[in-house]
Amino acid sequence: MTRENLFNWALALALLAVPLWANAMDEPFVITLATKVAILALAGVGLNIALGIGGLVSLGHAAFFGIGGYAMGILAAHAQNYEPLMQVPFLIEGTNQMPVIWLVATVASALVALVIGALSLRTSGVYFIMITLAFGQMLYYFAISWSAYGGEDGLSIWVRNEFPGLNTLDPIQFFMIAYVILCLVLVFSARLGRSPFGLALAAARQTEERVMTVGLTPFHLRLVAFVISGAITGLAGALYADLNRFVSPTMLSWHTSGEIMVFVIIGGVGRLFGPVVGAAVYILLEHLLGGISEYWQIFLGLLLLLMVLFARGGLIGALTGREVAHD
Amino acid sequence: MSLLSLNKVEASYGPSQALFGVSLDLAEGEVVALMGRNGMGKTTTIKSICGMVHPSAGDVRFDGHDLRQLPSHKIARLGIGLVPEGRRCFGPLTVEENLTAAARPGPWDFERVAGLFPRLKERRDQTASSLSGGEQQMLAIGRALMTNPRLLILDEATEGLAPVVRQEIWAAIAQLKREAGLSILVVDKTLKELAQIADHAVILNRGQSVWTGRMEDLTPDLTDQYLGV
Amino acid sequence: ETKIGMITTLSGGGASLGVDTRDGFMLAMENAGRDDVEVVIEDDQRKPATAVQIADQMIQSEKVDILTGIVWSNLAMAVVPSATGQGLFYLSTNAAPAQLAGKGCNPNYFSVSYQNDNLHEAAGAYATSADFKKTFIMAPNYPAGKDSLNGFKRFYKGELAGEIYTKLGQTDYAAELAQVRASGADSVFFFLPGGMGISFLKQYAASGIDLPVVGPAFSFDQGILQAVGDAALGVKNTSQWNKDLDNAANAEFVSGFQEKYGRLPSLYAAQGYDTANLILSALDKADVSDKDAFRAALKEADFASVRGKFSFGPNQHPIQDIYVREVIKEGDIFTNKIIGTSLTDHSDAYAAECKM
Amino acid sequence: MTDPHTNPVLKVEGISKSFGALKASDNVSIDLRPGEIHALIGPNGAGKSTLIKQISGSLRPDTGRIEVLGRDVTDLDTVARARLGLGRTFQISSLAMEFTVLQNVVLGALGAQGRVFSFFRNVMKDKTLLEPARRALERVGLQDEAQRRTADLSHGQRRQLEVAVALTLNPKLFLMDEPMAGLGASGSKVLTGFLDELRHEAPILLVEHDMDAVFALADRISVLVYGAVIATGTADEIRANPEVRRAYLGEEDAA
Amino acid sequence: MSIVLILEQILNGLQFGVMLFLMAAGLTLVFGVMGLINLAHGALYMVGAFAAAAVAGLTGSFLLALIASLAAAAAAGAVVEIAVIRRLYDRDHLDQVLATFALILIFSEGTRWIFGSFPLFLDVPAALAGPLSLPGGIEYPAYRLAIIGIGLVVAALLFWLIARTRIGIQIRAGEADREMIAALGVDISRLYTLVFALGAALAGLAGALVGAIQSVQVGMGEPVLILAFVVIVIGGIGSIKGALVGALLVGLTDTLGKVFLPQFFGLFLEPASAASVGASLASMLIYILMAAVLLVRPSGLYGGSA
Ligand SMILES: Nc1ncnc2c1ncn2[C@@H]1O[C@H](COP(=O)(O)OP(=O)(O)OP(=O)(O)O)[C@@H](O)[C@H]1O
Ligand SMILES: Nc1ncnc2c1ncn2[C@@H]1O[C@H](COP(=O)(O)OP(=O)(O)OP(=O)(O)O)[C@@H](O)[C@H]1O
Ligand SMILES: [Mg+2]
Ligand SMILES: [Mg+2]
Repeated sequence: MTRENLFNWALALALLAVPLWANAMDEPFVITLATKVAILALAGVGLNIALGIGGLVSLGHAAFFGIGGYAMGILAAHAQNYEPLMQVPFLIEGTNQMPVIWLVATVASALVALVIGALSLRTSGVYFIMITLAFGQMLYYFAISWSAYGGEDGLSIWVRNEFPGLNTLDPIQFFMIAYVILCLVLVFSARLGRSPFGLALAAARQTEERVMTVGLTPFHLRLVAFVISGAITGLAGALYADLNRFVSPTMLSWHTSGEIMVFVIIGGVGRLFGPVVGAAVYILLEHLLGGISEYWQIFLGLLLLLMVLFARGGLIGALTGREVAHD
Repeated sequence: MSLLSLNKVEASYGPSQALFGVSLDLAEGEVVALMGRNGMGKTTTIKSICGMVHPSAGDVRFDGHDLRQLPSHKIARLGIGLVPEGRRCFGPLTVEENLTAAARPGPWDFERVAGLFPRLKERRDQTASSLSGGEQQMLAIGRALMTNPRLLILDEATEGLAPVVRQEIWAAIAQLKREAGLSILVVDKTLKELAQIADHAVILNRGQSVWTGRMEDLTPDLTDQYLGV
Repeated sequence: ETKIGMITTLSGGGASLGVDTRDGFMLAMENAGRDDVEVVIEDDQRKPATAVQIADQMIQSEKVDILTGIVWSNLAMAVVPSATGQGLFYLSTNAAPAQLAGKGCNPNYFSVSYQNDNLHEAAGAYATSADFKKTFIMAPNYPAGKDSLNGFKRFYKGELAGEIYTKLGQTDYAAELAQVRASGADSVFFFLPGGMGISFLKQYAASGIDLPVVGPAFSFDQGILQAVGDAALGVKNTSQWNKDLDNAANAEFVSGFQEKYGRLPSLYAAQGYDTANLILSALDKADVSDKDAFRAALKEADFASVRGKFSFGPNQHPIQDIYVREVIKEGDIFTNKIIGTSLTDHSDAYAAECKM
Repeated sequence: MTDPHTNPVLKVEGISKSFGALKASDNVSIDLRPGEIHALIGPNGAGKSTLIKQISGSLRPDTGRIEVLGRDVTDLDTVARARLGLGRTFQISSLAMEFTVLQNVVLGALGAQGRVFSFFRNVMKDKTLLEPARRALERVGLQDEAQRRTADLSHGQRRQLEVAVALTLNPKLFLMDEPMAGLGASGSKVLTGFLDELRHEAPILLVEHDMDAVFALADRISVLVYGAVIATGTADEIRANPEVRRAYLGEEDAA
Repeated sequence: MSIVLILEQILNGLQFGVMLFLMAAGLTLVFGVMGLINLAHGALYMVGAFAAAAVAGLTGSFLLALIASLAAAAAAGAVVEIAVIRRLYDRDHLDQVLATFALILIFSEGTRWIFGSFPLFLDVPAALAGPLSLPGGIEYPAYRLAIIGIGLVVAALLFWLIARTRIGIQIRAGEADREMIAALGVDISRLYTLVFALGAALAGLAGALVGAIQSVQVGMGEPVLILAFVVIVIGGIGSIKGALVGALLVGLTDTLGKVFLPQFFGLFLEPASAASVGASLASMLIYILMAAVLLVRPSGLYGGSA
C-alpha cells in the first residue's frame, strides 16, 4: 500500500470517527461541520473528475450544485405546501423522500451538464473556464429573478426530507447518509481513474492529437466526464440544501464554483482524496479562524498562500510525495 | 586558457541523476563535438552550462566566470548562444519577432541572418508555429546568432533538415569558425559531418565523459562501443 | 443566565451594516450592565448557508435562547423559519421580509426594525403629499426591489413616468439616467442599497438632471452619506428614526454611541440598540425559559425606544411613525434632519394574512 | 517485392491545399501499395507534413480525394481514419508526458480495442491490453523503460515510443513523419532494420530527411518541391535525377 | 423613443465599454501577455481607489490622488509579484488561481482593517463635475468624456508597448517559453515584475478614475474582476485590440439590452412584469453574448489558440 493510500484510509476513518465521538459527547454542531465537510467534499470529488482527470477547469460547477439544491428545494416545497408541481399533461407531485430527490437532482444536473458541456467543450483552456462561468452566471441571474421560487431570498423548508428507516433530523444519522454517499462516490471515482475511460480521459488532457490518432474522440470522452462530474456535484447540492433546509441563488454563484475548486486545489488536483482534505481543511480553518479576529480572513488568506507556495501537488502531495498515483 | 571548462559535473532531475561526472574543455575559436547515444546526457550537459539545470557537484567556468552561481540570462549575456534541442521557437511570435526578441548588439542582425537563411526572410511575418520543421530549425539557429555569442551551442541543430540545407548549415558553421572565430559546442548525430568541422570530441556514456580527444583519433572501436556506428 | 446569539455580517462588502448593528446592540447591553446576559457574535459573511450553519451552531452547541442580528432578507429567510421552528426567539434588527410578516409569521418572531415595505410606503406617501405627479421609480431586480416598488406604489397616487429594475450590484447608471431625463418625469424614487446607491447619486449629480429625489433611508444612512458627499445634499428620504428625534432615550443613545465609537450612529445602530433594550425589558419581566411569559413580555414592548413611541401589531411587527428626512451638512459632516412625518402609527400590508 | 497490380492501400488523388497565397500541396497524387515503403522527401517546407496531415485527417484538403483500402475517406475525421487502420507518428513527439511509458502504449491498445466507455475495469491489469502493449515496447526496445515517466525519457527514447504506440494499433498502413529525427546513429540503425521488417505487416508512407535510411529502405521515393511531386521512382532513379539533386540532395550526398 | 435618446444610449454603451476597457486593461496585460490568471486584479483596483480616496481626502487634489493610486497599486503589484507570483509561473494555472484568491482575502480584509468598514468618499474634480452639452442636445458628464479619452490613450499605449516594442516582444516570447527566453539572455524575472507592476498600476488607475463616480468600498473589485474577464475573453486573450473591441461590445450589449429589453417585453406584458422580465434577461445578456461569441469563435474574436 502506498503512503497516499494509507493516508486516504486514515482520513476516511477520521472523518467517520470525529462525528461519532461528537455524538457520544453530545456536540451536535461538530457533527454538522463534519456533514458539511462530507457534502462539500462530495461536490469536490465531482469536480475533480472533470478537473483532475480530464483537465477541464470548470468555473461553472456551482450550476450543478445549485440545480441539485433547487431540485431538493422545489420538490420539498411542493410537498410541504401540498401543491402539485405540474398538473398537465400529467400530475407530478412534490416529494420529501430523499432517494427520489437525489435521483431528480442527479438526472437534472446530468442533463444540464450535457447541454453546457456539449456547447462549452468546443473551447479549451481559459476560454473553457470562462464559458462555464458564463453558463453558471446565467443560471445565477435567472434564479435571482425567478420569483416563483423565492428569487434571491431562496426557498426554505421547515423540516429535513426523509429517508426510509432513518431519522434524518438526528445529526448523526444525516451525517451517515452523507458519509456513505461520499464513500460510494469515492470508490466509483477511484475505479474510474484506473479504468480505460480514465486512462483515455487523462491522455486527452495531455495530448489531444495522440488520442485522436489512436481512434478515440476527445470530445466524447470529455463530455461524458463532464456529465458524470456535474451529476455528482448535483447530488452534493441536493444534500447540501437538505443540510441547511434551505436553497438560494448563492449556491449558483461563481463564489461557490470558486470554493469547490479551492477545495480541490488545496487537497491536490487529481488526487482521489484531494477534495476531502481540501474541504476539511478549509472548513476547519474557517471555523477556527472565525473566532480570533474580525479580520480573520486575512489569516485565512495567508494560510492559503503558504499552502500554494510550499505544498506543491496540494496538501496530499506535500504529505505523501509528489507523484500522482496512476496505478 | 580554455573559454569553457567543465570539471566533473554532476546533475540530477529531481531524484534521478543524469550526469555522473562530465569534464570538457573548449578553447576560444575551437569547435568541440559532444557525442554519445540517446539518453547519455548530452542535452543535460548543455543545460548545466546554460543554467537550465543546476549541477549538484563539479565546476562550470566560462571565460573565468563561475557559471554555477549565475542565473540563465546572465550566463547568456556572457556570450553563450543556445540552439536548443527541439527548436523551441516562440510559437505565437512571427519570425522577425523571434529574432528581435533575442537580439543584442554586434555584427549579427536581421539582415545578416536573412543572408544566411533566405527562407526566413520570405517567412518574416509568419508565426513560428506555422513554419515547417526545418524552417523552425533555421529560425532557432538564427535566433542564437542574433545574441552575438562568443560560444554557440548547437544541440541537434540539423535534426530534420534537408541534406542541402544541412550542408549549407555545416558550411555556414565552418565559415563562422573560420571568419568570425566563433567557438562552438555541437551535438549532432552525423559523425561524417562532425568530423569535417570539429577539432575535438568528447564522448559521453551513462552521464560520464569517457573519452576526449581529437576527431582524427576517433577509432572505429570507440565509435562502435559508444556510438553504435 | 440568558444567552443571545448574534449573527451578522462582519466581513466583506456589507460589513459596515453588521458592524453598526453589533455596536448599537452592544452599547445597550453595556449600558444595562447585566452579568446574567451573554451575547455570542458570529460573522455570517453575507452567505445564507454560513448563516444557517452559525445558527445551528448557536442552537446546538452554544444553546442560545434568542437569535438576532441578521441584516439581509435572504439570510433571514434562510435562518428564521427553522430557528423559530425549533422554538427559539428571533428578534430582527433589520431584515423583515414580507413572508415573515404575513403567512409565515410566527409567535417567536419579532421584527424590531420595521416591515421591509414600510420605508418605501412612506416614500410613496411623501411623494403624494409633495404633489409629485409623474415619478420615475427604480430598484434592483430581486425580491426586495420588487417589494420596494410595490410598497411605493401602494401609497403613491400620481402617475409613473417609468419603472425600471436594474441589475443587482450594478454600478453604472448612465443609461437609466438618460431614460429618466427623456421620460418627462417630475421626480425620482429609487431604492438602491449599499454601493449601488452611492454610485447612482454621484452619477445623478453629475448628469445635470435637476429633479427632486426621494428614497428610503438606506442610501442616506449615516454610514454611507460621507461617501456620497455633496451629491446627496437636499435629498428627501424616509426613515422611522433619526439622530435628531427629540426624546430622552435617543439623546442618550446618540451621545453614548458617539462617545464610545467616535462616530455618529446609523439607522442600523439604532435598530440594534432598540432590539437589545427590548430584550432587556422583557427579561426584567420574565425568564426566557418560560416561553409564553417571555413572549408576552416582548409583545408589551415596554422599553424606551429611541424612536419615541413604539408598539407591536398583531403580527409582531412595529406600529410606528415614519418620518421624512433631508440630507444636510453639519460642519464637515453630512447627516439628516427630520422635516416632517410621512405616515403616522403605520403598520404593514401583511398583518391581515398573519394567523396566530 | 511490390506488385504494381495489387490494389493500393492508400490512394491520394489530386490533393491541393493552400495557406493564403502559399500552395502547400499542389495537385498531389501518390499511392502506397501492400508491403512497400514509399518515401516522401523534399526540401524543408515543401509540404510533406502538410500532406501527411491531410491523409491522417487533421487537415482538410481544398480539393482532391483520399482513399484508404478502397474506401473514400476524404470526408472522415482523424478518429474515423484511425479506426480504419491508419497509424501515424508525429514529427514533433506527441505523447502523454505524465504517463508511464507503458500507459502510453496501453492507450494505443485501448484505442485499437475501442472499449473505452468502461468505468470499472482496471485498465493496467487488463491482459488483452497489456499484452499487445508490452509486445510493442519490446519491438522498439523500450521494454526496460516501461515503468518510467514519459517526460523523463530522452528525446530519442520518445521517438521510439512514438513508433511503439503506432504499433499497438495494428494499423493497415503507417504514416511516419521523420521517425529517425533525434535518434543517434545506433538508434537509426535499429529503427531502419525494424521498419524493414514492419513493411510486411503494413506498408509505410515515410517522410524522412535521413537519406541513409531512405535509400536503404524505400521501394519507391517521391520528391515533393513547393507542394508538387516532381519525381517518383526507385532510389537509384531519384539519386540520379539532377533536379532532385539540385533542390534537395545537394552534391555530396548524391555522390 | 426618439432618435436622440437612442443615440444617447449608444453613446452610453460606448462610454461604458471604454470604462470596462480601462478596468480590463491591466488584466489583459497580465493575463494575456504573462499568461497569469490574476484573480487579485480586482483587489488591486480597490487598492488604487482607496489610495486615491485617502490622498484626495488629505490634500483635496484629484491629480495627487491619481498619482497615489498609480503608485500604491504599482507598489502592491511589485511586492506581490516578487513575494508570490514569481514562484508560480512554472506552475499550473490552478495554483495561480488559489494564490490570487488568497490575495483577494488578504487585500480586501487588509483594506478594511486600515480604512474601516464604511465606504470612502472620492469625487470627480471640480473642473470636470457637471455636464457638457454635445451636439444634438445631449447633456453628457464631462468626467465621463475624460474617462473615454484616458481609456483610448491607455489602449493605444498598451497596443504600442506590446505589439511594437522590443520589450513587448520579449514579454510575449517569455509567455511562450520562459526558460528559453532566459537562455537567450533576457532577464525575464525583472521584466515580469515590471509588467505586473504596470498591470497593477493600470488597475489602480482604473479604480481611482471609476471610483470617483462609483462607490469606493471593500469588495468593489469583485464585479469588476468578472466583467474584465468577460471582456478579454470575448476579445481573445492576449490581444489589446480584442480587449477594446470586447469591452465596447459588452458595454453596448449591456446598455442597450437593459434599455430595450423591458420595452420589448412591454409590447405584450403589463409594465411591472415587463420591467422585471426584461431586466432579468438583460442581466444575463453579457454572459449570453460571451457564450455565443465563444461558440462561434472558440478563442475569442481576436485570439489565436488558447
Ligand atoms: N526533464 C527530465 N526529467 C527527468 N529525467 C530526464 C529529463 N530529461 C532527461 N532525463 C534523463 O536524463 C538522461 C540524460 O538525458 P539527455 O536528454 O541529457 O540525453 P541526450 O544524450 O541528450 O539524449 P538524446 O540524444 O536522446 O537527446 C536520460 O536518461 C533521460 O531519460
Ligand atoms: N497553418 C499554416 N499557415 C500558414 N502556413 C503554413 C501552415 N502550415 C504550414 N505552412 C507552411 O506550409 C509549408 C509546408 O509546411 P510543411 O510542414 O508541410 O513542410 P514539410 O515539408 O513537412 O517541411 P519539413 O521537412 O521542414 O518538416 C511551409 O512553408 C509552412 O511554413
Ligand atoms: Mg539530447
Ligand atoms: Mg515536416
